[in-house]
Amino acid sequence: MTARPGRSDDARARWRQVHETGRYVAVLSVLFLSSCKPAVLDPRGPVSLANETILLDSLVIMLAIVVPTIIATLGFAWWFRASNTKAAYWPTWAYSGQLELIVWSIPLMVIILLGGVIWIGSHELDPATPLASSTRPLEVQVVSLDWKWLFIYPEQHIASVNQLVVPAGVPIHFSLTSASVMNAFFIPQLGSMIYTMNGMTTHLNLLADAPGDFMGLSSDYSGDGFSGMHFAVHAETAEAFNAWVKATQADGPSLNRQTYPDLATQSIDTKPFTYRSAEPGLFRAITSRELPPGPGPRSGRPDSSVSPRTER
Amino acid sequence: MSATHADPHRLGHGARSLGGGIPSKRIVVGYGFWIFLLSDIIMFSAFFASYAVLSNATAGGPSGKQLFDLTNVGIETMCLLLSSFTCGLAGIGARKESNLMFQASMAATFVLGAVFLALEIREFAGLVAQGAGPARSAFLTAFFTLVGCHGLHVTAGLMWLLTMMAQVFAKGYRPDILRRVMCFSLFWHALDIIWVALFSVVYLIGVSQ
Amino acid sequence: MLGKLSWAAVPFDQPIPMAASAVVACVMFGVLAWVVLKGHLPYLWNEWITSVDHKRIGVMYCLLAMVMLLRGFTDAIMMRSQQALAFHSPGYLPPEHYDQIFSAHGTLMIFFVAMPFIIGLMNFVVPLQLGIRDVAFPTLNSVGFWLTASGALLVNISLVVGEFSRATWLPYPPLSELAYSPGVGVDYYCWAIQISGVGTLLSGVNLVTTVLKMHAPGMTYLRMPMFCWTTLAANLLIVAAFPILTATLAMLLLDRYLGFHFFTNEAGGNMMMFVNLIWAWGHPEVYILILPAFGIYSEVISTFSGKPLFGYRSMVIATMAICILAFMVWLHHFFTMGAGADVNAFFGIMTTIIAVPTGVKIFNWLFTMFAGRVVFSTALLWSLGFMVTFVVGGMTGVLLAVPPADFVLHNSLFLVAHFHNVLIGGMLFGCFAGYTYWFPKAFGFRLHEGLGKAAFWCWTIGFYVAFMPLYVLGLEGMTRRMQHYDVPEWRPWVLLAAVGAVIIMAGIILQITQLVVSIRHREELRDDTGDPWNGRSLEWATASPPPAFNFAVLPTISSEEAYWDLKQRAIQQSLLSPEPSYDDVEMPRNSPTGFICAFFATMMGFALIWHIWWLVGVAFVGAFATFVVFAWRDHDEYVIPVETVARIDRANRAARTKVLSRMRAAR
Amino acid sequence: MSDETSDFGTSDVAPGDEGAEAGVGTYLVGLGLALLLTGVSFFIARTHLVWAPSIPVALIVLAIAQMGVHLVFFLHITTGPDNVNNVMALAFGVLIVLLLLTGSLWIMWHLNHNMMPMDQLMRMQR
Ligand code: HEA
Ligand code: HEA
Ligand code: CUA
Ligand SMILES: [Cu+2]
Repeated sequence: MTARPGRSDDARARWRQVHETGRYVAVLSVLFLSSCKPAVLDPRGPVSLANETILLDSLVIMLAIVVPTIIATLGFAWWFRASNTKAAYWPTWAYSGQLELIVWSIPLMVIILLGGVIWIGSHELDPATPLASSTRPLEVQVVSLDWKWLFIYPEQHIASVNQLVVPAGVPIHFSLTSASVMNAFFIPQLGSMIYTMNGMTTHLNLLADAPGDFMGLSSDYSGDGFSGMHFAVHAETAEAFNAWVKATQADGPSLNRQTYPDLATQSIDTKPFTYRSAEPGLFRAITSRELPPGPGPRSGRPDSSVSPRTER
Repeated sequence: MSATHADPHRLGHGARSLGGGIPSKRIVVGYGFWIFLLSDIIMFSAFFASYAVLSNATAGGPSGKQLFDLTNVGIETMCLLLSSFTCGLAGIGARKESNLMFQASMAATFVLGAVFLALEIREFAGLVAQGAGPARSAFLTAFFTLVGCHGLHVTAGLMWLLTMMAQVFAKGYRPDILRRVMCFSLFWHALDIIWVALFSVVYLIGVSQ
Repeated sequence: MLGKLSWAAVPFDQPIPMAASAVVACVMFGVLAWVVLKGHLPYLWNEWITSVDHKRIGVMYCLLAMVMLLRGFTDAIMMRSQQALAFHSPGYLPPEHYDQIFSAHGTLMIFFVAMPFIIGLMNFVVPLQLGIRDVAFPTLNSVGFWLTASGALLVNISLVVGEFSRATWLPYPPLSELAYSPGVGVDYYCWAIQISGVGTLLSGVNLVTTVLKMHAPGMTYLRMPMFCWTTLAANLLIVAAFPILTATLAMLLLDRYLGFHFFTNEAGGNMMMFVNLIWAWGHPEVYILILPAFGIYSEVISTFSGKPLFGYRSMVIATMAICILAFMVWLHHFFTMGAGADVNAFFGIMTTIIAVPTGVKIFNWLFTMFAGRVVFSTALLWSLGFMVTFVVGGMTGVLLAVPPADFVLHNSLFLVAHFHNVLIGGMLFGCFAGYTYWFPKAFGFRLHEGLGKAAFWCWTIGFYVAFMPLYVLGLEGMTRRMQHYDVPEWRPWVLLAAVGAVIIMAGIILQITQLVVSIRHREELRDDTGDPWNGRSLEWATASPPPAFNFAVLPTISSEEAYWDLKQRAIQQSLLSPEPSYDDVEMPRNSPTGFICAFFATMMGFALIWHIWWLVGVAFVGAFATFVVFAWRDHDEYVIPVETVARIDRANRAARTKVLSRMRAAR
Repeated sequence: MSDETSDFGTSDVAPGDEGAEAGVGTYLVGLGLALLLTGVSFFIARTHLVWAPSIPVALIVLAIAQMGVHLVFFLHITTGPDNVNNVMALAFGVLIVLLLLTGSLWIMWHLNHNMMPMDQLMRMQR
């Protein structure tokens, strides 16, 4: 069976098959739409927790100086209003060495502090740095397509579209690329995003602390289908994950060099589905451009060179 | 023409200089053009940066080492260097209001510039004929754009040069025309400076790698 | 014959753009008919279109900005309403339309609202503040303006003929490459920006030269008003940054037109280079926008506090520091591309360093108000609104400069909130402050204060209601440029933001009312003193509106606050300085060069967009011919006879004597 | 920059204005130096006498030297007091060019390095 993601009936049919074979998956996938809680301030993994902590710390450091500045602005303006005869008036006062010194050094101090946070934070949280863990990371290869996400599990030889299932507590190493235009891979509750680009591989390491459902999305605008480029993330217990792998391997279409071009054509709001098998080396063939980049807008519509409006 | 033309606003130059105030129009125009040239050089630096980044992206196509002919580049360089010299002479001629010196030096500058351009066009045509045109690889794209942009500047310079010869011929050494001659020679020398960077970074480093 | 152009290019099937453009066309036609029928055409042509007077050009820049603001706002309100509707629903704007709208909104707001507004104010004010008669290159100035207008025209033509870019206000490849954007939208974008970019560069060269080389006698660098310094810094940035934009877009155009491979997916192209180069322009660009606004606040706060600017030298140093630092931070726009920890950390730290000179400025404004007599005029209200709002926007900017935080906030609505926070609460408020502050100088009467204050409150409250929710949405993980969404938690905030946009609209309506009311009541609001605010710098020394030559005799400056000083001396001696000996004044003659150049530039741009090659040739030859004709002109000055000069200046002196006696009486 | 003396004005020269003494001689000296430096550059690029990895560095140094020669002898940009404004503008331009070039190359080098497809990366690490 060829994957034709553009036709959501097909996809939905396949999806139903998966549904029947994997109980865990089914339960969770029902939550797909309703359980999107992508909040950055609701971290569910070490990376997002660190992101959030740094974010809030920096915010507090800066608020300590910004809030007094705002109060002073309003206070000075009010107290020294022209009608207030009690206020002092020094019509030529325009310089004070001590004040100048303070004025330069206060922000400087804040910035030195923040600079330290930035230096350490950038190094600790570089997306390409593996997470410290005794567990061997799970490899996932991510391909952004027009306009959907493909996840290849090279060790499990399976793949899924717009749906990412991972074991909780296990570090995940993502290698990411794009089959056409730039996108960004982002799961707000798990942390750091990273760009995906054709012909290049970026790396990202994430971990989900506990089982749960998250929303993933593209956060770099990529064209007309961009708003539909979100995916469900399911973090499972190890057993549930293995069960899902088994179930997936049992059924569904297979992804290989023949079926891939079909997947790479443009489609909007693609429903999630899985591939029973994924040809080894496919990811490398995409990054090395051995498989040509996605074709972009289909031609052949009336005068598409003039104004390629999407058909409704 | 009288001094009023050198100082049309009559803003403090010469007799009414009030210590500071507004410099002569010659200085203002020269400075403005100088700023423009700096911006032009910054534009070139963006093309240089792209070239440097893409110089290895030959996409399986030919590299600079295989394509560049240093003899040709050497002759081109000679042309431009000499034309900078003759352009300087033209400036001196204009200052001396010597028609012979000005027009002859300008003509020489034109010929040298035209030879440079012809050589460059020949080189480009040869590359395209070899199948090494700008659409072949990102490296060639960047190469053609960088060198071609300089070539376009030379072309514009030659057109300007002819206009200046005609203006001096028709109107003589009026202050406003002398200002334009000055700007032209700044432009021409700047092109030479860019060419120095070009032959060093593109051709010489390209061949020696 | 017509390249890609055909009837299919006109979106008859799309009611919204058709209706919008029909309205615009009717308005334009109506105005044109009115002008011609009433016989105003010669006046317009002689006094405005061909004018090379920096004051006229400045006013036209501001006018262009305000008209484009209305267009940009229409886009904004459409986006806000679309997002308000598009929960679990496609809303009323299909993606390909929505995508054009936010691309057009960003493009218009930055290039055709913000840039012309600040360039217009700089053009109008700087020669007056420096005590000179015009900018260094008056004709070039006119060319610069008309090229900007040409770019704006092209963007608006795209509404009716063809389509606009759907690749955002900074068209990242490969999305903007031919393979993924085969239509003419990206071409419209590129040529509009290329043409207006040349105009901007010309005015940058012009103003740098003016500030560095042309001053009234005695006006040394360290006696220049703050606004001149920020103008210098902003224009240095223009001169240094815009060539990068030109080069980058040229590369994209070569990819699109000639099959080059700078940024394509094929043949070794590298799209990261585009991102790198465009931000090497893009970051300096935001300081081009904010620095002149900083200058305006400096003037306004000092005038309405009745005190000199506090820490003038510190302010100069801070301005120039920002000017240099602006070129050392651009990577903060793509921390998430994966350049690695060292690069990210370096650029993150460089970015935060900019908070130091900016903070110094804020604190110095604070101390300018300290022990002053603060008059709450509309212009000062805008400045106060700025100080409060901008520190919030600046703070969130610094937060985005912390890479680990940016990893979760990049491209989110938090970012959108940040930049509207600094653009509206910084740049736009500054422009409005400058508009109210210098309006009487330009037209001889003040703007209505009550309506101005009402507009200020609507804008400020509307701003907070419209954009604070976006910070929350960003923290809830909502990304920018979403045509629809289905996360229920986002909904309330999105609705609130729409309400905010409506409040802002009330502010805009009040501003338009203010303008109309002020014009109708101009006699009551008339300022015949030339110095309505008790100003401190030289622009207030001349009449309002200033005569074509600005100053009958160039003033001689001997202190930091040129006009204040003159005024104090005059009050002490209770008389003006003796009448100077007048002389003929030579001024540059009007020239249609700018208008004609822009005409051909628009033609060339349009022909290039639609691949009408013969027309490209025609337009090119036309433009070249214009230049040669201009170069062949023999007389580009005219003389204002000494009698006229003397008459005008005596009137001004009479007005000033009146003020003087009024001030002495008040003491 | 001081308040007392005017730091601009009629004492300036326009960029490209030669000093009083400049004439054909200056241009000849400039031409000679430029030819010499060009010759050395072309020689180095083709010879095997120089340690190969240092060739690009040498070429860049020579190019910078030659640009300096052009600036001084052809464009008459000197450090004289009347040239301050011209030199300042030049310095600003050069600073921006350097920032743009080094910044872009540094960034792009890291990006390219981090983003090489897996197999290339593996090859590099071996
Ligand atoms: C006028 C425009 C303007 C201005 C002035 C600024 C000012 C700043 N900006 Fe902003 N910015 C934009 C317009 C502007 N920005 C735009 C348009 C974008 C997005 C483009 C796009 O993607 O489409 C953007 C995006 C943007 C990003 C990219 C985020 C991303 O894409 O993920 C970053 C990250 O570092 C950033 C940072 C800053 C900083 C640190 C400042 C600083 O200059 C702010 C300094 C000011 C203060 C800090 C406040 C006052 C200071 C004090 C009271 C002193 C004490 C305070 C401290 C010590 C903290 N900006
Ligand atoms: C100067 C810049 C500027 C300004 C002023 C604004 C103003 C506004 N913007 Fe803008 N915006 C951008 C620059 C700006 N924007 C940019 C660069 C983008 C990114 C584009 C992209 O994604 O590629 C963007 C994107 C953007 C988005 C897209 C967010 C997304 O990606 O999902 C939205 C959504 O609502 C939005 C809303 C608004 C609103 C409601 C206003 C309101 O504040 C509207 C304000 C109204 C006016 C400014 C009107 C005018 C005033 C007058 C007409 C007065 C005239 C008369 C007299 C004075 C007499 N903006
Ligand atoms: Cu969910 Cu579209
Ligand atoms: Cu920035």
